[in-house]
Amino acid sequence: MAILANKDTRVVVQGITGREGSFHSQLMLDYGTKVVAGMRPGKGGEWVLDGKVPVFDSVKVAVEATGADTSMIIVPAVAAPDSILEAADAGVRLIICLTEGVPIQDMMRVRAYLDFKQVTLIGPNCPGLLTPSQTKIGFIPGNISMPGNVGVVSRSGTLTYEVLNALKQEGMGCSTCVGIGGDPVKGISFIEVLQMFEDDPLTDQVVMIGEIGGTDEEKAAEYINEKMTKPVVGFIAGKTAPPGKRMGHAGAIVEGGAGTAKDKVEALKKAGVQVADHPEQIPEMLKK
Amino acid sequence: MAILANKDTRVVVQGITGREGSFHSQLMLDYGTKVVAGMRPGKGGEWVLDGKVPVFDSVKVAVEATGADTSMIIVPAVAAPDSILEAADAGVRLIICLTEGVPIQDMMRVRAYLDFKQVTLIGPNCPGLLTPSQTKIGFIPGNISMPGNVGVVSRSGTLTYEVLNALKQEGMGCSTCVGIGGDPVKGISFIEVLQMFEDDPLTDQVVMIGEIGGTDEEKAAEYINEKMTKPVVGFIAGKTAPPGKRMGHAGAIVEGGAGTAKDKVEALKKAGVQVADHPEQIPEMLKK
Amino acid sequence: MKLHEYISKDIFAAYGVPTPKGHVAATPKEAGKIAKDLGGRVVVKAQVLVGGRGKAGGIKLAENAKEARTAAEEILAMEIKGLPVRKVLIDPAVEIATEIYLGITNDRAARQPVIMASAAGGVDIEEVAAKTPEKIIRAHVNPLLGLQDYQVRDLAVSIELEREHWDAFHKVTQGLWQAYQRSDATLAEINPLVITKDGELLAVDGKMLIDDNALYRHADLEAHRDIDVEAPAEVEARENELTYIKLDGEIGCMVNGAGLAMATMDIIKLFGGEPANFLDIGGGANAEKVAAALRIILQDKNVKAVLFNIFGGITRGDEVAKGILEALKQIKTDVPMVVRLVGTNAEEGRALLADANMITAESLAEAAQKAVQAAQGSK
Amino acid sequence: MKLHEYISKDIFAAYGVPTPKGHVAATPKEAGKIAKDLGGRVVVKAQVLVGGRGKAGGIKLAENAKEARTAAEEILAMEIKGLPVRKVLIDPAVEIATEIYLGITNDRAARQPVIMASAAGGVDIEEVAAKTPEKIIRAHVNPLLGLQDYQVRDLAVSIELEREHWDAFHKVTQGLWQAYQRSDATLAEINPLVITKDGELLAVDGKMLIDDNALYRHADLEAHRDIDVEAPAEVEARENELTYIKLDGEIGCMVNGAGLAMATMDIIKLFGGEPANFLDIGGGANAEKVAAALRIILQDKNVKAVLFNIFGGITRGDEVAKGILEALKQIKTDVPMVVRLVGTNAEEGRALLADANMITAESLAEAAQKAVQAAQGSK
Repeated sequence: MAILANKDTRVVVQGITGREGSFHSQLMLDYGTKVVAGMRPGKGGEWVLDGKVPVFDSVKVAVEATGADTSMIIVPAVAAPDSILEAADAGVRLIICLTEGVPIQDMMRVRAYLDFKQVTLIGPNCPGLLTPSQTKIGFIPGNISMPGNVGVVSRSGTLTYEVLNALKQEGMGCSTCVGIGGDPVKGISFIEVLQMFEDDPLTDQVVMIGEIGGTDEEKAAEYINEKMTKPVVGFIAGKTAPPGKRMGHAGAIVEGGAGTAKDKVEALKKAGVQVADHPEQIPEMLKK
Repeated sequence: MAILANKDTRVVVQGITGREGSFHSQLMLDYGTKVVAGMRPGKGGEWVLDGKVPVFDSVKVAVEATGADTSMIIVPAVAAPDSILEAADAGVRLIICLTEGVPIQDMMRVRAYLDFKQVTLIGPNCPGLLTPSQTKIGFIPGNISMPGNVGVVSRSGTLTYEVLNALKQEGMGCSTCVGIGGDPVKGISFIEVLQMFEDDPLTDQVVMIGEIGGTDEEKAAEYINEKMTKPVVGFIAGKTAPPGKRMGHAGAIVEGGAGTAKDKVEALKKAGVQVADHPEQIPEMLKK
Repeated sequence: MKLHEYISKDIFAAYGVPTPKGHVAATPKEAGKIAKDLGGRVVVKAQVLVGGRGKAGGIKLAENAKEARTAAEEILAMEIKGLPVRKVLIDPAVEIATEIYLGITNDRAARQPVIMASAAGGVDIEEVAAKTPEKIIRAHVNPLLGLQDYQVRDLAVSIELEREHWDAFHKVTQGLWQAYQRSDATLAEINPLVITKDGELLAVDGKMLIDDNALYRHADLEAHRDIDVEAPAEVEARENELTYIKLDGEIGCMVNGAGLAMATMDIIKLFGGEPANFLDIGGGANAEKVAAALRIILQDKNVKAVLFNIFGGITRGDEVAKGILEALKQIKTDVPMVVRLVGTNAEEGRALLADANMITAESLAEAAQKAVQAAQGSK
Repeated sequence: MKLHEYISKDIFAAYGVPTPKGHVAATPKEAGKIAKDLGGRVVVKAQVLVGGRGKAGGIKLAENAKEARTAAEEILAMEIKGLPVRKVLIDPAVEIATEIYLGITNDRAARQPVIMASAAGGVDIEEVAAKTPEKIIRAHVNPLLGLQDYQVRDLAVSIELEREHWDAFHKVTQGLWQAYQRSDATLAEINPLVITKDGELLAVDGKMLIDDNALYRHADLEAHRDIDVEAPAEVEARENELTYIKLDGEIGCMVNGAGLAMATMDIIKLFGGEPANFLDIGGGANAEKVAAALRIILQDKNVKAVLFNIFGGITRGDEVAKGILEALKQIKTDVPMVVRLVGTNAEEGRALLADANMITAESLAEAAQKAVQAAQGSK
C-alpha cells in the first residue's frame, strides 16, 4: 500500500479529449495507471487512447460504469471549479486538479463546499501524484523515480521532478510523491501529507519542498516539531526573489514581510529539519 | 434533566428591546427562565426588564460575558436570517427562532450553513419550548402545563397550547414541549425530537401534533414504526381544509395531492399511533 | 403570489431565456394591432391565474390580425373557473419539433431547491409525475453554491437532449435558475420549453410563484399582484395582515394560529356544523386587527354564528377582547357570538367582555358545540 | 493587477460607497477645469501604482482652480519611484474628523476572505499591523454566505464607532464587500475611510488588486491595465503568456515552473553568479512561446550567458528545443547558452539541439556552474 493512491486506484480523467489531457492520459496508461474512464461532456460514448478508454458525458456516469474512485482534472481554468464540484458530487474519494490559473475566489467557494464532503482534493495547479511502479496521476514523469522509502511532498511542480531525479541518481526511491500545488487556496496541505507519511509503514524519511509566500511551511515546521518521528529534509525555493514581486504564481507573493525564504528555512531548522541549499544536496542529506 | 433545555439553560434574547421581545422575556423571567442577556445592536450597555438583564451589541459578546448557551430570536423577519447566523457563529448550542415570515430561500441558505455547525435550531415561526417548572423559552404560556411524563412535539403554535391545557385539565403533565414551527424549511424536525423523547428517561408517552402540507408526519410515522418503543398519540389539523388553498402559512400548502390530513392520519395509524379527532380527546387516549 | 404567464416570461427573458416576442393586450383592438405588428400566425392566450385555460377555450390560434382580434374578443369575454379574463397575450405561433418540461421549486424535505426536467413536456406535468415519475429527472441545488454547470449537463444527458441543443439548454436553465433565485420564487417553470423546427429553444409558456414572505424585497413584483384571484374579503384581510379564506359554511371563525384555526374548523365539522371561513389573526394581533377581522367575517351573509377561539401566547387575550368590543361598536349585528379565551392575559380579556352579550365557553369542544347550536338557533 | 485610486473609487461608488465627487485629468488645463467646476479647495493626487506618493510630493492641496492647475502641472511632470505620473485626480477637499481603515483581502491560511477594520486609519496600515496588531479587527467571511450584517455590526462595535455612524458604515462595508467579490479582487481597501466634520462617511482613498486569473471575466477592468508599472519586456512577456521579471544580474534564465525557476536563480547565486531575470515559461509551453522568451531574455544587454533549465512534465523537451532553434534563427547572438533538458521528451529535445552550438549539462549544479563560468568568460 501507499498513501493516497496505488496500483488499484481507478482513475477517471476529466478533460481526457484535450491535447494535454490525452497526451498525459496516454503516459499514465503506459506507466500502468488504471485510467478506467474519461469524461468530456458531449463526447460520451466515444473511446479514446487507441480505443482503450471509454468517454462519458458526466463523472457520475463514469463512476457508475467503471468504478472509478479518483478523478484527475485537466480542463481549462474556467471549467475547473465546476469540474471539481462535479467530481465531489459524483462520489470519488480523491480529486487531483492539475489545472492552473483558477481564480482564487472560485477556489475559496469550492473549498468551503468540499468541507462538507468526504473527499480529498490535491491542487489545483499541481503536478499530481506518483507512487513509483504502481500509479502516476498527473504530470510527474514516471521514469525519474523508482520505488523506495522516501516520501516526497512539494508545493512546486518541476522542482519536484528535479528532486525525484536527484534521488534516483543516487539510487534512492520514493514511496509516494505528492505535488500539492502552488496556489494560495488549495486542497490538501503539507501538514496532511506529512501526517500520512508519518503513518505510512512504507515511508522512512520525508522530503518537503517549499517556496516563498504564505505560511504553510512555517505551520508544517510546527507540526514536524510536535508530531513527527521520521526524519525530514527540506528545501525552500526563492532565496534570491526580490520581495513584493510575483514569481510566477500567486503562491509566491511575499505577503507583508512574512513568508520569506529566510523565515521558512529558520522555522524548518528550528523544527530539526535539515535544509538543503540546492535540490541535488538532498540525497546525501537523507543518507546521513 | 429534560430534553433540549432545563432550569440551568442560560438564554440570550436577540431582539429583547422590541415590544414583543420585552413582553415575552419578562414572562420568561417570571417563569424562572434564566434570561441572562439581551442583544440589540446599538443598545449595548443598557439594562432592561427592571434593570435585571444586560443588553449587548452582539451575541458573541453576550455569550462571552454571561455564559449564555441558548439564543431566543424574536426580531423582524428581515433580520432573522442574520440573527440565526450570528447566534450560530457566537457558539450557542441551541437557537430558538420565533420570528414568522422568513423567506424560504433565506432559510434554505441558513440551513445549508448550519449543517457545518454544532448547533440545534428550532423554528423559525415556532412557539418555542417549555420544560414545565424549569424553563420556558418562547411564547408557550407557562401556566397551561405542569411537570409530567408526556413529551409533546408540534408543528403548530396555539394548537399546542390547546393540547397542553387539555392535558393539565386532566391532571397530566409534560416533560418537555417543543414547538418545531410550521415553515416549510426549518430547523429541528419531528423525527429528531421523537428520538430525544425516546431516549429521555423522564418521558413515558409522546404527543405529536401535525398539520396538512409536506410529508414530515409521514416520515415521522415511519420512524415511530421502526424505532419507537414509547406510545405516541397523534393529532392532525386541517381535515376540512380545501385542497390547494393556503391555510395561513406555507407549511399548510397541500403539495401535489400529497400531505393531506387523510394521508397523514392513515400513515400514523399504520405506525400504531392513536390519532385523536379533536385535541381534547388526547388526554383520555394517553390514559389508555 | 402567482404571476401571470406574460410577467413570468418577461422575467425569464430578463435572465436570458429566449421567449416568443409577443405582447399583452387588454382590448380586442390592441390584440389586433399586436398581431398585425407581429405578422403571420399568432396564438391568443387568456392571462388567468388558474390551470386548464386551454381546455376552457382560453387559447386560440389566429391566422391573421383580424382573426386575432376576434379571438381576443371572445377570450376577453370569458370567465375561466370563475375568474374574469382581463388580459390576453398575443405570441407568434411557433412550429414545434419537441416539447420539454423544465421547472425549479423548493423541496422542503431536502431543504434545497430542486430542478426538474422531462422530455415529456407540454402536458400536465403532475400527471407525468404521478404515472411515470421516472420520466422526470430531478437534481437538488445547493442553495449556497447555486446551480452548477455540470448539473445542467447531467440534465441534458438524462433527458437525451441532442448535443447541438446543449448550449441553448444551458442558457435557458441557468437563466431560469437566476430568475428563480433572484425573484425569491417558490416555483419557476417553463412548460413547454419548445425546440422549434428551426432548432431554437423557446420558453412558450411560463409560470412563477413568488414567496409572499419575500415580497418586501420585490416591490416590482408586488405591483403585479392580480387581486382578481382573491375574493374581495380576502384582499381586505391581506391588507390588514390577516389570513382569511372564505368557505361555504355558516359558522364564522376567528382564531389565532393557523393550526388551531384548522383544528377549530375540523371540530365544528365534527359536531355537525360547517365552517364559513378560515381566519388566522396571527401572532400578537392587536385590537385594530381583531376589529377588521370581525368586520370581514360578518360581511359573509351566510354566517349564522361566530366562534372566537383565542389561545393566548404571543397574542394577548385583553387585546383581542378590546378588538371585539371595538368592532361591535361599529357594526350592528344580531349574529350570536361564542367566545373562548385562554392563555396570556385571558382573564383580563374575559373581564373586558363580561358586559358584552356573548356566549362563553371553557373548552374547545364546548365552544364548537355552542357555536353549532347558536347557528342552528339563529336560522 | 493593481487598479488606480480613481478606478478603485469609481468601482466602490458603483456599489454604494460614498466617495468624493472628483474627476481625473491628464493635463493641467483639464485639472484646472475640474477644480473650477468643483469649486472651493481641492486635493490634486498623482495616480501612480506605488505607495508613498504623499511623501514624494504627489499629493497637493489647492485653494482654487488656478492653484490646482499649477499643482497638476508639477505633479504631472513627476516620476514617483521610477513611474511617470500620467494622470491626476482632483477631489474636493474634506474636513476630516476621524480616519478609519477598512480592507478586505484573501486569507490564504484560512482559505477565506478576511475583512479588517481599524480606528487607526489614514496611516500605513502595515505599520499598525506590525506594531499594534490589536488595533486591527479581523473577521473572516464565509465565501458561500458572504459578509453578514452582524459581522459589520461587530466591526463597528470593535472599532468603537459612534452609533450614529452605524448605518453609513454598514452601507460602506457591504458596498466594499460587493466590490471585492464581484470584481474578483484580492484586495479592496479604503484608507482612510473618513468621517467628515459634517458627520458623513467618505472613502477618501481607495485601492484594489484584481486576481489576474479572473480577468477573463472582467474585460472592463483589464482595459484599465496600466502598463507603465511594468517594464516593456514584462509587458511583452505577459502578452506571450510568460512570467518574466527583470533583475540586475548577468545570467539570463529560462525555466519551466515557478519553483524550479526560483531554485535555478538561487543556485546561480550559490555558485557566485547573479540571475538577470526570473522567467517561467509555464506548463506545456510550445516552440513559439520559447522563442518569445529567448528574445525577451536577450533584449537585456546585461545578459552574459543564458541558462535553459527545462524539466519536462507537461512541458516537452522537444518543443522547447524547437523553440530555441526557432528563436536562434531570428536572433543573431554571441551570448553563450547552457542547456539542461530532463524529463518528458528530453532525449528528443537533446537530439534536436545536438547541432546547435550549445553547452550541455546533466545536473542542475553542473548547469549553474557552467553558466556562471560562461558569463565570466564572455565578459
